[in-house]
Amino acid sequence: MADNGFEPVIVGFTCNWCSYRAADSAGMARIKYAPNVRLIRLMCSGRLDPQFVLKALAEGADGVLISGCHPGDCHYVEQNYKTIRRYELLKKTLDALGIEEGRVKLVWASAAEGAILADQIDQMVAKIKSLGPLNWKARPARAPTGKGGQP
Amino acid sequence: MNSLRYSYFPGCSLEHNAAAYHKSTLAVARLLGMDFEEVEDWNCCGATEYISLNMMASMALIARNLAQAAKGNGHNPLVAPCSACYLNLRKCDYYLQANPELAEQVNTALAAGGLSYQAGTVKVRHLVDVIYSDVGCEAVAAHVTKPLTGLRVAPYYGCLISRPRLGPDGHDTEYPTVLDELLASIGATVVDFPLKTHCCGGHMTQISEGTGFELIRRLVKGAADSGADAIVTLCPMCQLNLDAFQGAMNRYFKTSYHVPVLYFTQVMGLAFGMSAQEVEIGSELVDARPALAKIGVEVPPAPEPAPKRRRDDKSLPMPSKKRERPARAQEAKR
Amino acid sequence: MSGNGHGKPKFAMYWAAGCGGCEIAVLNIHEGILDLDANFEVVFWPVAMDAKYKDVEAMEDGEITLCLFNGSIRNDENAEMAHLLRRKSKVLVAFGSCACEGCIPGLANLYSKRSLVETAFSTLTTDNPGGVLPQTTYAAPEGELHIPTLYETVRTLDQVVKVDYYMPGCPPESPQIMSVLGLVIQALKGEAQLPPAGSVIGAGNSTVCDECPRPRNEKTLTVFRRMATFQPNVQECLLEQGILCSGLATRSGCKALCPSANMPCIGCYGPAPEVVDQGARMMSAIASVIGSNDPKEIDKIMDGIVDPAGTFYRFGLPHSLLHHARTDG
Amino acid sequence: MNDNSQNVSGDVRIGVYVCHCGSNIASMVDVEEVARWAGEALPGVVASRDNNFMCSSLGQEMIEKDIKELGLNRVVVAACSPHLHEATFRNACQRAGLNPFLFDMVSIREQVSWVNTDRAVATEKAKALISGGVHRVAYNQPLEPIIVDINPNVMVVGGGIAGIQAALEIADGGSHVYLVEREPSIGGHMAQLDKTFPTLDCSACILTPKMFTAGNHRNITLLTWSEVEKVDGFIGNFTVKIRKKARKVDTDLCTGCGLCEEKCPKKVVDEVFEAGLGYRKAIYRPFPQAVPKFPVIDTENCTFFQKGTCKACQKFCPTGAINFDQQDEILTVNVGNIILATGYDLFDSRRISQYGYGRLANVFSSLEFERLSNAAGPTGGKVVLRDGVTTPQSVAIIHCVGSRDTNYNKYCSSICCMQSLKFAHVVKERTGAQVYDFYIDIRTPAKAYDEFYQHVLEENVLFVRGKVAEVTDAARLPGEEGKLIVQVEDTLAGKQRRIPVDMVILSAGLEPRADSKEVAKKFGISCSYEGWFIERHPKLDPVATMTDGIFIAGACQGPKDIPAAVAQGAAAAARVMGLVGQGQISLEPVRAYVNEAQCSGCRICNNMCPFNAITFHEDRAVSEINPALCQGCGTCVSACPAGAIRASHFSDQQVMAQIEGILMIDLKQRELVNG
Repeated sequence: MADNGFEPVIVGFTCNWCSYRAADSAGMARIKYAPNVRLIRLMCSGRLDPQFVLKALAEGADGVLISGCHPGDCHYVEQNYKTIRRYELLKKTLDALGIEEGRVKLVWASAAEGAILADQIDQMVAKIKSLGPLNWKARPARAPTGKGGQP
Repeated sequence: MNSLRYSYFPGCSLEHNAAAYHKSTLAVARLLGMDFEEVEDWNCCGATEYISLNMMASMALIARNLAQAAKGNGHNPLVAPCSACYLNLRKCDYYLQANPELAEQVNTALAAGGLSYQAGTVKVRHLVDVIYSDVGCEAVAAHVTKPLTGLRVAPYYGCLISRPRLGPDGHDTEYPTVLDELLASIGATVVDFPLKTHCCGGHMTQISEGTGFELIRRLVKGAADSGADAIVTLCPMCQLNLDAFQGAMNRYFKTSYHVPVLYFTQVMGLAFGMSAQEVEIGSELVDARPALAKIGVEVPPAPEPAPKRRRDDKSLPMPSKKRERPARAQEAKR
Repeated sequence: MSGNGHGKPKFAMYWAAGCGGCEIAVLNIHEGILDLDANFEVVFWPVAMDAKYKDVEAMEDGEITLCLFNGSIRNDENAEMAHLLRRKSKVLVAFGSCACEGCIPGLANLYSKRSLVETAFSTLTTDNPGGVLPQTTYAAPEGELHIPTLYETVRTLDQVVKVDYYMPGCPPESPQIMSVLGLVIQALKGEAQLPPAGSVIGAGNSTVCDECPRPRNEKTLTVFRRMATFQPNVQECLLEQGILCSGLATRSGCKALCPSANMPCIGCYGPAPEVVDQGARMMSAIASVIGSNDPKEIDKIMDGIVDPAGTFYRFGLPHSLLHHARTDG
Repeated sequence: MNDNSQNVSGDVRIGVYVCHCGSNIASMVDVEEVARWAGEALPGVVASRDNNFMCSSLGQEMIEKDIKELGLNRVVVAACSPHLHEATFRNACQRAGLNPFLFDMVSIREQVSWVNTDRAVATEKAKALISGGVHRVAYNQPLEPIIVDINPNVMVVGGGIAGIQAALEIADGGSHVYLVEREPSIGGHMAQLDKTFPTLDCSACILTPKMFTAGNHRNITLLTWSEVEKVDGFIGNFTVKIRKKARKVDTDLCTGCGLCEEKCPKKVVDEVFEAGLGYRKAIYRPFPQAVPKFPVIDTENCTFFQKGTCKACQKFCPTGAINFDQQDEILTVNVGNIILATGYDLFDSRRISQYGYGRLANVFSSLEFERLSNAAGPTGGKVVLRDGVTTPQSVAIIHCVGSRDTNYNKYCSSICCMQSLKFAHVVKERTGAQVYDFYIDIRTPAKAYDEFYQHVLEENVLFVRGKVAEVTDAARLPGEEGKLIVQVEDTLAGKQRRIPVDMVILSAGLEPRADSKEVAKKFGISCSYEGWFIERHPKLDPVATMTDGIFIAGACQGPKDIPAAVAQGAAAAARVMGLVGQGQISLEPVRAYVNEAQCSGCRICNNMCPFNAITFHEDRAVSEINPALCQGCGTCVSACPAGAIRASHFSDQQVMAQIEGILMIDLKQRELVNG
C-alpha cells in the first residue's frame, strides 16, 4: 500500500471522438492530472483489439486504460457496446491469468468531460500504485543458471 | 407470485402509540399470505437528530439492525411499516454503500458485538411498497369481503416515504399514487388529496406550537374541504400528529374539524371482513365511529376511563414547586 | 534404416517436452517413410534408432541438413538439445504445436513451478508418505548424479533458439508432413525453392473455417454450451450452437478434421497469419458477437465460458503475448 | 512467425519537429532537450528540430525543406492536439511531395505541458509520447483518398420549417428533392403556433406561403403520410425505401373540397395538431391550409374500418376519391445526400406530477396554449379556462418545465423564455389578466429578444424568480378558494410565496423525438444520451454528421427556435449543394478492408457494422467491406479472428509499434530471451 516512489506506467487507449477530445479539453481547461498515463489514439474504442492490451502489459505497462464514448453516445452508433463485451471477457481471462482487476479499466468520457477523464486517470493511478508494479517483462522466468536445488 | 417472505422491523412506535398499526399490519399480512419474521433483538432505528452530531455512531446504531436482519434471512427484504424506521434503515444502507470508509468504521463498531454488515445485503422496503408491488392491488381486491363503498378517504403519505429519492423504486416521489390505488382496490372513494406529501408537523408541536398546529390545520382542513370522511395514512408520526393534536389545533384556531386518522392496514382489515377490534379501531383519539358508521362498521364504545380521584384533605401535600438551593452550595460557588 | 546413407543429406528428429504424437505422425506417413530413408541419412532419431548425444556433439556445425524438433522447452536438457541441434543443423524446423506454440504442456504456465511440483508429488492420490520432492543432484557412492532441472515456464523452441520453419499441428497432419518432406527433397535436388526463413510450412494461410463443411451465418451468441452436455447438430456451425469452436481463430491446414467429426476445433494449428495472439483474437471475436449490450447480462452469458484462459490459450499460452499467468511462485 | 516484427520496407527517414508553442509548451517541457534526444535515441530519425511555432509558415517551410533536402519519408510533429493542426501539417507534407498519411502528430501541449506541474516529469512524458509517434510513423503507409460520385437528388426527412427551408433551397438550386413527412401535412410544430416571437407575426401567415411553394415546386416530390423504412448505400449513392401509408383517398381525384370532413360523423380528440385541446374527424386534414390539401382516413377511428358500415365520406365525395381498399406503397428512391429535420417532442408535463398537469383542469401545456390563443384553434383565439367560457383574471406562466432540472432534462430548452414572454403578452392583450412569470433565469440572447422582454416588463407582467414547488388546488389562506395556488420560493426576496391564479401555463421543454434513437440507427448516425442527433463538430461543422452524406437541421439536433431552425435548414442545404456541385467527393482513406486470401468466411464480422458496409459473398465464402460505406472505426478489424481484416492508418503494426514506443522498450536494454 505504501507509496514507495513507485510511478506506474499506464497505456491509455482513447477514441478519436470522445475520450481523446476529453484529454484535449482537460488540457484546454489546464486540469492537472497524474502524468503516468500515455495515450494512444484509435478511431473508436471498438478498434481496441485485446492484443493491444496484452501487448502493453507484456511490454512493461503497469495498467491499461480503455476509454470511449458513453454507451449510447458512440460516434459510430453502437461500437462501444462491442468494447464492453470484449472488455468483460478480457477481464475474465486476465483474472484467470492472475492479473488483478483494476489494472485494466474501461472508462467513459465524452468530449466535454475532460475533468472526468482526468479524475478517472488519477483514481486509476492511485489504484495501481496500491497494487504495485506489474513488471511483466522481468517476470518471464529465465532458466536457473546453476544446477542443483529443486527441479 | 414471488414467495412473500420478509424480515420484519416493527420499531418503537408500533409497540406503543401505533399499536393499532402493528396489530392491523400483522392481521392483514397473515391474510395476504405474507410471512413476517421479526428481526431478532432489534434496537432503535435511529430516528433522532443524533445523525447530525455523530454520523459514525448513529450509523453504527442503525446498522446493527441491518446486521441482525442479514444474520437471519438476509436475502429476504426487510419490511418496516413505520416510515421513519424505513427511511433510516434504507438511508443507512445507502450511506454505507456510498461511503466505504464509513462502512469500515461501522463494521469495526459492529465487530465489538460480534456482528458485521455488508452494505447492500438487506433490501429495506416499506410496508405499503411490498403490499402494492409484491401482493398487488388485484390480489388485495380479491380478498375484499366488505368493500368500503361510500367511505371517502384522503390518502396521506407524509414526507418520509416519498423523499428523498431513496424511496420506493419507481414510484412518483412528488405525487405518489400507491396508497390511492390500494385504497381504491378495497372499494373506498379516494379523494384527490393535493397535500398528500406535505408536512405533518414532525416534532414542531414540541418546539413551536403555532407552527406545528398550522401544519396540522392545513392537512385537516384540506381533507375536510375535499369531503373526506377520514385521513388514511401509513406513518405513525403522521397519525400521531393529526390525531393526537387535532383537538389542540382546533382550540388554537377556534375551529371544529373532526377528521379521524386511520392506518391503511386498519381500513384494509375492515374491508377484508375483520372486526373493528381486530384492527384496533377505537384506539384513535379523533373518534372514527361516525365515519365508519357510514359504511356499517360497528365500533364498540371505548371503555370509560376510571375516574380520577380528586384531591381531598386525606391527600398528602405535593413537594413545593421550587427547591431552594442549599445555602452551603451557594457559598461554595461564590 | 541406415547403413547405406553415406553422402546423403542428414536427417535428425528430436522429442523434447511433448507427448510423442509428432513422432507417431511421422511414422504415420506409411510408405512415405521409405522416401525419407531413400533421400536422407538418418543420423539422430532417438525414438527410431539408438544414438548418443555425444555423437551429435561430435558432428560438424551445420552437418545435419534437416532437423525436425518436436516438443517444448520444459527443462535444461530440452534447452541444451535445442542449442546443440541448432548448431548442428542447417534447417531447424519447430515441428508440431509444442515446439511452435507450447501446446498442452504450455498450460503449465498457468501455475508456478513450485505448485506444479507440489501437486505432482503431494496430492491425496500420490503415494509419497515422506513428502519427498525430487532433487536435481544426488551424491551417490559412484559420484554425483544429475537429473534435468525444470524451468519456471514452458517455452517454445523459438524462444530459445532461432527457428527456420514452423510446422504447426498437434500433431502435424501426415499428408502435410509428406508434402513438406517432398518439398525439401525437391529443393535438395534443385527442383524447388524453399520458402523464406521464418515461414510456416505444412499449413494453410487462412483459418479452419475455410476448410469446414458446415454452413455459416451471421452470429449472435447468447449461450455457451459444453460438449459433455450437448449433442450439436451436424449441419450447423458449432459456434452458432454455442460450442466454443476455435476454428475461426486457428490456422487452416488440418482439413477441419475435428468439426468434421462433430467436435469443436480446439486450436492446435495456432494463430492465423498476421495474428500475434491466438487467444486474444478468439476472445475478441467471441465477445464481439455476444447478443447483449448490458454488462450484467454479458457477464452472465460469459459465465458459460468455463476456464477462459485454458480455453483460449489451450495451445498457445507460452507463445502468447503474456507467455504465462501471474503466479505467486 | 510473428508478423508484427516484420521490418519496415525500405529505408525509413523520419523528421521530428518539436514545437514550443510560444511558451505554452516550452514553459513546462524542455523542448530543446526533447528534440536533441529524439534525434539521438530514436530509430530512423534523421532530423530533429524545435521551433517556436511549428504551425507558422516558417515552421511548415522547415518541414518542406527537410523533406526535399534530406529525403525524409516520414514526419512527426510534436505540438498541439491533432484535432487542431493535423490538416495543416498534412498539407505541408503534401506540398513537399510526401504523401500526407506518412505524417503523424503527437500532442505534447494538451496532454503534457498544460496538465502537468513538474518540468522534469513533463519532459519525460513528452519523450515517451514522441517515441510512440516515431515508432508508429515508421509503419505508416501512403494512402490515397477515396473518390465517389454524387447523385444530385436529395432526400429531406421531416416537413417542419427546417425541412421545408432545406427542401426549398435545394430545389431552387436545381436539384430534385424528396420531402418525406410522417404526418398528413407538412408544416410541423410551426403550423400549430399562434404568434412567433419577438416580432409577433402570425405563424401561419409566414409559414403557409413556404408550405405552398414546397407543395408546388417542380423540383420537390412531396411524400406526406410517409415514413422512411430503410436506408442503404453511402454518400453520393443512397437507396431509400419509403413507406407511403395508405390515405384511403385517391389524390388524383381529390380536390380538397373538405366535404368529406364535414360529413364524417366520427369526432376524435386531435392529439397531434390540436395538442389534445380540440377535435377532428376520422377523415381529416390537420388544418385547413394543409399541404397537400388531401385528407387521410384515420382507420383506427373510422366507423367503417371499425364496424364495417358508414361510408359517409364516400357517399358525399363529389369526385369519388375515397378508396377504402387503398394499400400502403413502398417507394424506392436514389439520392446522393440526406437531410434529417425530424424535429422535437414536447416534454410531457404529466411527469412533473406536482404541477398537476392532467389532474388540475386549468393547468395548460405550452402547445395547448398555442392552440387556445390561435385564431384557427378550438376557441377561435379566445383565451379561456378549460370550461371553455370563463376568461381568466390571473395567469401564471412557469418556465423551465422539464428543462434545467436534474430530475428530467439537464439542458436548457432555449425557446421557453421567449415563448413564455410571448404568452404573457398574448394573455395581457387578450384578457387583461394579471400575469405572473416564474423563471429561473431569463435568457433572451438573440436579436431583438431582450427588447421584447423589456416590452413585456413594461406591460406590467410580474416576474418571480424561483422554481415553482407545486401547483395545487388545496386552499390554505383566504382568497385561495377555487383558485390554483402556485407555491414558489421567491429567491430575489428570499420569501416563500403562494400566488393564487385562475390559469397556469407550463412552458414545457423540448425533447428528442421518442423514436430518435431508432431513426439514428436507421440512418447510421449517432445520438446523444438524450437522443439529440450529434453533429460532426459542435462549432465548426454543426449540420454535418459523422456519416458522410447525412446532414441534420433544426430541433432534431437540439432545442432551437424558428430562426435557428431555418438557418440550419438553409445551412444543411448549402452543404448538400456544395457536394452536388462538386459532382464527386474524396473521402478520408481511414478504412477497413478484407484480405480475401485470409478470410475464411466465418462471418463473425457480418453484424459488426452499423453502416452496413460488410457484405458476405456466399459464392466465394468471403466477406467484403465497401470502402465508401466504411467509416473507419475499426471494430470489425479487432473482431476478425483470422486477422484478415486490416485497418488502414490504424493497422495492428502501427498500434503495436506505438505501444512499444511509448513504453520506450526499444530504448532500454532489451533482454533477449535465451536459455
